Amino acid sequence: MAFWIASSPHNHTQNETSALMRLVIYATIPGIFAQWYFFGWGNLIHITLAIITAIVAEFTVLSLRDSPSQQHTIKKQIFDGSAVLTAVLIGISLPALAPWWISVIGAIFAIVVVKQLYGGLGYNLFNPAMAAYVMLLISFPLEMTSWQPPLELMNFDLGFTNSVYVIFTGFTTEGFSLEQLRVNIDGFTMATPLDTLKTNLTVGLTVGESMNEPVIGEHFGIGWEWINAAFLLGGLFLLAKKAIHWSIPFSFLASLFLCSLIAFFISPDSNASTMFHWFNGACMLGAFFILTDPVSGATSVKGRIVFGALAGILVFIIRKFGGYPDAVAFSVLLCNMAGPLIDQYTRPRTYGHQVKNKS
Amino acid sequence: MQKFQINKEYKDIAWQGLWKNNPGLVQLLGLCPLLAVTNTITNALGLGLATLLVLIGSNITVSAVRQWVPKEIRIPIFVLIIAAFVTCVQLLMNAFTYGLYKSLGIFLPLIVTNCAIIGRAEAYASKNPVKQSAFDGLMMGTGFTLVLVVLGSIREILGQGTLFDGANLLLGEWATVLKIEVYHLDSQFLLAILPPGAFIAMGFIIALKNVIDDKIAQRQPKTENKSIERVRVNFDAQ
Amino acid sequence: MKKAIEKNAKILALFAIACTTVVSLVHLLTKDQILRQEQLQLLTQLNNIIAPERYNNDIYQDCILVGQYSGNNSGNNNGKAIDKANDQNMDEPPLITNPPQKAYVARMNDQPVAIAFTNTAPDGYNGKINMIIAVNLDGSISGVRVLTHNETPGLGDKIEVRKSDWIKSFTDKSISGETDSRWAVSKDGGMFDQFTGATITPRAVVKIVKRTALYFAKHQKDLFAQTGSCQGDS
Amino acid sequence: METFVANLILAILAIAVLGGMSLLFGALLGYASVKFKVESDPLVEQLDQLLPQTQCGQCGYPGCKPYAKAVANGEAINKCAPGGEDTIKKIAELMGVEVKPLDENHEADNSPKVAFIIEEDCIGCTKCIQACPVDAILGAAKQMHTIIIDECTGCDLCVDPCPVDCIEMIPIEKTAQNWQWDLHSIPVVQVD
Amino acid sequence: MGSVIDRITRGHFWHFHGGIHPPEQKFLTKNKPIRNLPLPGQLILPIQQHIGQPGDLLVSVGDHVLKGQVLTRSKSPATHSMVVPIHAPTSGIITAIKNSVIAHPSGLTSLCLFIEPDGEDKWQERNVCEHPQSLTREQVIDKITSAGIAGMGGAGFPTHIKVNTQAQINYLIINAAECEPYITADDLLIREHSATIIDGINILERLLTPHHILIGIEDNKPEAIKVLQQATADNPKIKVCVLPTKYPTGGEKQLIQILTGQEVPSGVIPSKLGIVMQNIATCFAIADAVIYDTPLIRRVVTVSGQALDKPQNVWALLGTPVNYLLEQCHYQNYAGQSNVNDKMHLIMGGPMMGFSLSTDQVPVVKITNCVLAPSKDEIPADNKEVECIRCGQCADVCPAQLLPQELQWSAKASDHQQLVKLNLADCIECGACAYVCPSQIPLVHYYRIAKAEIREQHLLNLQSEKAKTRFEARKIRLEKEKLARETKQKKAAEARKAKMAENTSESSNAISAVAAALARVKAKKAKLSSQQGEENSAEKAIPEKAIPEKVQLQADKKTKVAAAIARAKAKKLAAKASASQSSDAETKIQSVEKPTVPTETSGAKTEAKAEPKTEHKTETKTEKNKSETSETNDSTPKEPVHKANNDKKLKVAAAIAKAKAKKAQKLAEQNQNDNSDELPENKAETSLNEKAEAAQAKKIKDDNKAKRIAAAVAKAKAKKQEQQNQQNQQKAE
Repeated sequence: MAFWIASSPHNHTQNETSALMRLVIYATIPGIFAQWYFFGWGNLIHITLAIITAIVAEFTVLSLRDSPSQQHTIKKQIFDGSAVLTAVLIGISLPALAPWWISVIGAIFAIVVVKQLYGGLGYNLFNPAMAAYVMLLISFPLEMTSWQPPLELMNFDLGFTNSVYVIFTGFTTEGFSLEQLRVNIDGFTMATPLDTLKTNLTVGLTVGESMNEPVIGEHFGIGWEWINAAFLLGGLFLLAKKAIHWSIPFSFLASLFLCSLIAFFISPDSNASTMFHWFNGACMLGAFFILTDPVSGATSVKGRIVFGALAGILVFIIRKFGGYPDAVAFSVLLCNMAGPLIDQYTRPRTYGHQVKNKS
Repeated sequence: MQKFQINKEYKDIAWQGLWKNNPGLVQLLGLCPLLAVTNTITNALGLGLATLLVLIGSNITVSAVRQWVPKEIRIPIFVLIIAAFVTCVQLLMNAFTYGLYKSLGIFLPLIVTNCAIIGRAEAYASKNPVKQSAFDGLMMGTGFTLVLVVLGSIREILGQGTLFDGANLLLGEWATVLKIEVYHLDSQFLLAILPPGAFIAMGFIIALKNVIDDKIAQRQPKTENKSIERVRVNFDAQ
Repeated sequence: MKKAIEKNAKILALFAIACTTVVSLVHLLTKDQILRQEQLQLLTQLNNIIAPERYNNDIYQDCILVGQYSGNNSGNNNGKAIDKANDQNMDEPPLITNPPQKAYVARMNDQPVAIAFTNTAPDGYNGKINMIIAVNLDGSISGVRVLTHNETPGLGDKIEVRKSDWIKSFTDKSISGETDSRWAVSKDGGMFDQFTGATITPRAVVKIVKRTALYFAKHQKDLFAQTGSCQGDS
Repeated sequence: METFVANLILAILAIAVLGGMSLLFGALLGYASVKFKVESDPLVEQLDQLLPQTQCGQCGYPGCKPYAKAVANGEAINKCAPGGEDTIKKIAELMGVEVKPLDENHEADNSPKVAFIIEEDCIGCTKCIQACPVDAILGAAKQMHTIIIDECTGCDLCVDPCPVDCIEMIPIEKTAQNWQWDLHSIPVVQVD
Repeated sequence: MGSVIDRITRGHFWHFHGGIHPPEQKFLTKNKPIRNLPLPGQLILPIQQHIGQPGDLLVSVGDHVLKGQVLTRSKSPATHSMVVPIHAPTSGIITAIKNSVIAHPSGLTSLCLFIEPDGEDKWQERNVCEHPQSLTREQVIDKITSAGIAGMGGAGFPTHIKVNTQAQINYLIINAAECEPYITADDLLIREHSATIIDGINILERLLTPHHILIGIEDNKPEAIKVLQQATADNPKIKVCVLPTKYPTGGEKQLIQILTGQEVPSGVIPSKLGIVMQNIATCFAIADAVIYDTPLIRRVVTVSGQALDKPQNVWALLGTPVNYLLEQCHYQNYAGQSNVNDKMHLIMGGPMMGFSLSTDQVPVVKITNCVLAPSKDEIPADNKEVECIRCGQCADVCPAQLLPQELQWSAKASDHQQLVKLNLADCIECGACAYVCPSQIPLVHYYRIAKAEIREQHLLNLQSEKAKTRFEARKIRLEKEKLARETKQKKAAEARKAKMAENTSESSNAISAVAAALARVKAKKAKLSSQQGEENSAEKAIPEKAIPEKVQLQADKKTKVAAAIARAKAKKLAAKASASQSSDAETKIQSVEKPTVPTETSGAKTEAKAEPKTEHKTETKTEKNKSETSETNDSTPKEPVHKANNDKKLKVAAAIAKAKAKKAQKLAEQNQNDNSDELPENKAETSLNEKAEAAQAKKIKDDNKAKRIAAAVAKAKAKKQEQQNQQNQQKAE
């Protein structure tokens, strides 16, 4: 009889990385549902596309990297959920009716360049989904800013078939282009609430006036507020499951809140309210699903608080002064870069070092 | 025999400059202009030629004056020489290829700080005779230009779907006919045109070079083992 | 030590002098050519917006500074003029933005035909947009070109003639007055299409072209009366 | 003409200014070069520190220090067999060059060894004593020699000179104290 | 200080960072009494079971020993303090003293005593001491020392050193936390033997005179707490501190922090802070030793795990093989129903810090508190390591507040500098990080490897430093000698010159004779070189070039063997002479050749012959030898090895013959390709004969040899031991 030789500890919690990833994917479901409810099938189609592309891309790269004898590890790596999660996040963050190749290019870029070229899971410096999003945004600004208005503001009935048609051909079955779809009843092209606000501010309108825009709706943006609320719900679920640490979402939301509050007090006419910031754009998605990506974030609790706070400040600054209306992706990437530095300066004091002992 | 030797030496210089020790791909010198201005072939070629000119000029001059340059002040002198050449090239380009001069912008004067040039001055020209130095400058400059052009063409095709767009700026009006539209893009692939795209493309080119080098190394037969001569450490050695 | 200092100083100085001499020589040699090139460049640009057969003067030399008007008494005039036209808006900025802009006058046999203003739109999506705007004697637009800008590539940069013909849509349009509602992007009910994906950039461009045209309408006489060169401070 | 003269004056002015400045800076550099002259080459010392000091000569140099000197002057960094990959890595780091695999011509086996004298064969010729670079062999003429295990660097320089081949290099035994936690090397005992 | 006690009495404790809550498994063994086992068939006693030095054996194979009889003891006073003796756990016969697998993660072997119990379990004479108070401090410590007590919590540090501290002790902390899941040995010991434990604590109190005695115990042992509280009710100094259950509360540093709020600074021993910690089982052993004069020969071992039908705590004699324990607790796999492919997983110690065994023959030792035989589902043993995703959970649970994931990267990259910077040395290897890791990375294993590497590197550095100084010293010495030699030579030369002036003809004769001798030697060498061809080392190459080819042709083949022996001597001479070689000498070679060619002479003869011939030139050489050897003798006096002349000659002959044989063989191999026919057959024959002779000579080994080696190395060893002692002492403390 042979003996099994292993190193201690011999027992182990049964958490696994893949289980963690799955949990995060499940937690996005309420948000995706809300997106579907307010914006139609577009994002779901993109998520599917991105998942397929990501898995194919992951498989290809892993096959190139590893010898065939490691087939089972490849399989394990493909289904560890990280690629799927990345794809889901890309799908969520795209404009619903963007052309199909946007999500394909995005997923390939995220998996091949951002993740695998850096060494695969655990070695990527940047959050793959957000890096891909930024790449898409600067490469295809037109497609990436063609946000579709919420269903209730649209003149058209955008069913599943029509969504598929628009994504793959650019036109609905009746032959309306995306551009036409985006045009509102009164002939105005729709934009996201953040974009609307930013445009209006440049034109010289006050925030108060902008709040009357149809896209804003009753609170902070038709659909957007509920999508964010749904992601918040998913995030709270993750917190409850201890899949993510409270520090990053907390410090991120707090610092965004604080920044916008201060700005709001200084000049309420040119600054949106705190809740407008919280419930618009990718705020909640970023707070609970993207910034909390452990691979590209800071590790210690202290570091994570700094990390989240930095992200919050950056989101506010970019939203307020930057060129693009939403800022989560950019600030995530900037914070990713700062991650190692933050880690360096927030190393905990090791037990027994620099002890001040009371004699 | 002598001639053969010299030939071999020049061959080696050429090989070093164009491939083995390519300033762009291997030494990674002058990355700033390399990445910033290679959005079209024209720009790439323009900057490449400017660099080439400066490199040859500075190499010749540095090599010619190398006996009179004391070690301590060699760097300022090299920089002076390079700066003079760059300024001259800049003035000449300003005078004769105005459009290109405009589109290269700040990167033309920045050639002064291109490490490829001062690097060659320091590493090669200051130690070798004029002829070889001139040839080294030519080869290094050509190597650098080639990398620029390759990068430029990749980025131009990916970004705009064209080749030789704006060649007239460099070569005169007749060159507008050179413009090739490879395919038509509704919307440009901006990443390729922007500096991040340059970084990524550069990475792929370097990777490609490494792959080729590996292939070459694999094909070459293993050198037979030389026996190691062990040296006895002390006893009568003193 | 003294010897080393002396030697190094001498050699370095020698090299510096030699290098500077070379550069000076080249500078002296290329100076005129560069000047010619610059003029040529501007001329090409001007010819794009004012057909070269329409004038026969040395347009490059026929340059005036118009900023002075807006800065001093003319500025006040402007203000008043605007007041009359548009009473409710007191803060309307001067038609020609500071700092003083150049204007090139095209004349056919000493009779003014058109005038080309350089002007800056301060409120592009990403900062200033420098343009050159040519206005015919009758107040219609002869042509518009963007000189420099920082608009988002792929979105706002369609104001460049290389990327899109949009900028040519100004040609031959004329303005009836301050309240001419046609002078706006189509989103705001005007006659100029905004291009896909961007509203702010075309808005800014349209606005500044409109202002320039209005300025020309107001100061037409003063402008052509003025002569002189503005090359001094180029 | 007037402008030409003006330009000329400008040019001369530029030349004068630059000339003066370089005169100044040249003097400064000359001063600095004398004042801050670095005397020795500390690189050799640092390299010597990294080498295992077996003084075995396998690198082709008589001792570790000479090899350190050679490396500082551009000799290949991958010639130290007793140091192995680790030493090469450290030297590469210090020299700022790429890590190379150990010179192919060296034996791959660089596991730590000590010399051992088979005592009944020893004829007391003292040849090994002369060969030992670190005086790790005890003994007198015509009397049996012994190796001080703690002092032995395992260079095997004593093996060749021995006329009766009584010196063997034996690998240092693994004990529970110096075990390196290599779980795979544990013999798996079969019980029926 | 008062506040510390206040807090404790109020039941408020400090916290340490991190920690985990692995699922409790104590229920398996918790409610069963400690069982006494029948005597096993064989006991295996490793002679070292603690940190420090093994003692020297007092018994030999075949001896009959009584229960409790001491088996090892330190014989040299230098190592005395670090030696912990071992005792016979029962009466019986020592059947073997040999290497056997010891209780160590490496699965390496070490010297062990094998005892076959005679079944009588007969004690040696014991003196029960009713009143330990009457003993002096020294007597108590002596008793502890001779009872062979080493820390029984897992570290195995000699207890007599720990209790013999001179420092002022504020707190004596008794560690009864027992935080590993599964283990209940201390729990049961407290419940069944609280009185003895309290006796032990009282003895410790006398030795250390602490201000307070704190017993740290986790709240998952309510019965033991109750028993302890009752037993200590009458001693106000003793506080039973009930701590929340959390792993690793039982770690020394962690327990100190929980109880006193103090952090033990890195690299400082707790007694510097006025704190001494003892395991509860050690207290029991101390009482046993001091009062009942019972050395440490048995201990409570938790035998647990779901692969056992009857997991239970047992009193196991030290040396009991694990398989016996498993049998007694009904290990399922022994019943034969197990799959052959199944690997058996046995763990000595708890699941968190224990190590897996490579065989079930491993004996129970002083530090063994648990033997774990988990079922396959209980502790799945396959390694599912995936990449680190930097989730940071490891850093959250690390009780030392290290950054396990960063350590892991540096460890994988062998970046020792960074590891030191990240305080790898402060890792207590508790395994909490690896326990929580979602990527299932065996973090602790990486740290252990890295630690071992760092230690090794440190030793290597020390060694290389030493080697360097010795090398430098040697160089300087040789330099001096050379100088001295030169001056001497100069004098000699002058003297000769003066002589020459006196008698020219005589001296010229002498010179020519010397030259002739030189040439002769050379000729031999030349032949040799022609044979050996490629084998020649660079060293030889230089002088050989100077030799004319003629000589080679004329060379007699039979001289080759003799030449091989003389070669070594000739080498140096030739090197010196080659430069000044005269043509005159060359011509003489042929004439001188013949007499010097003994075909079958023994090595001894050749040597004897060679020496007078080369006397003039070898003068300097032998001188050098002499001076060198004398110096080595001076600096490191060695037991001189005297041999009878005959004996010596015989041996030398044998050795040379052997060498010859070897060389001949080598030659034969080499020359096979090119000039194999050149090699004479008779030579091969002789070499074979000689080989046989050599083999015989080798057989004449006697015990003398072993002793000689021992004597020669003794000093070095002693030195090493001393060093190690010091190191160990530092480390252990």
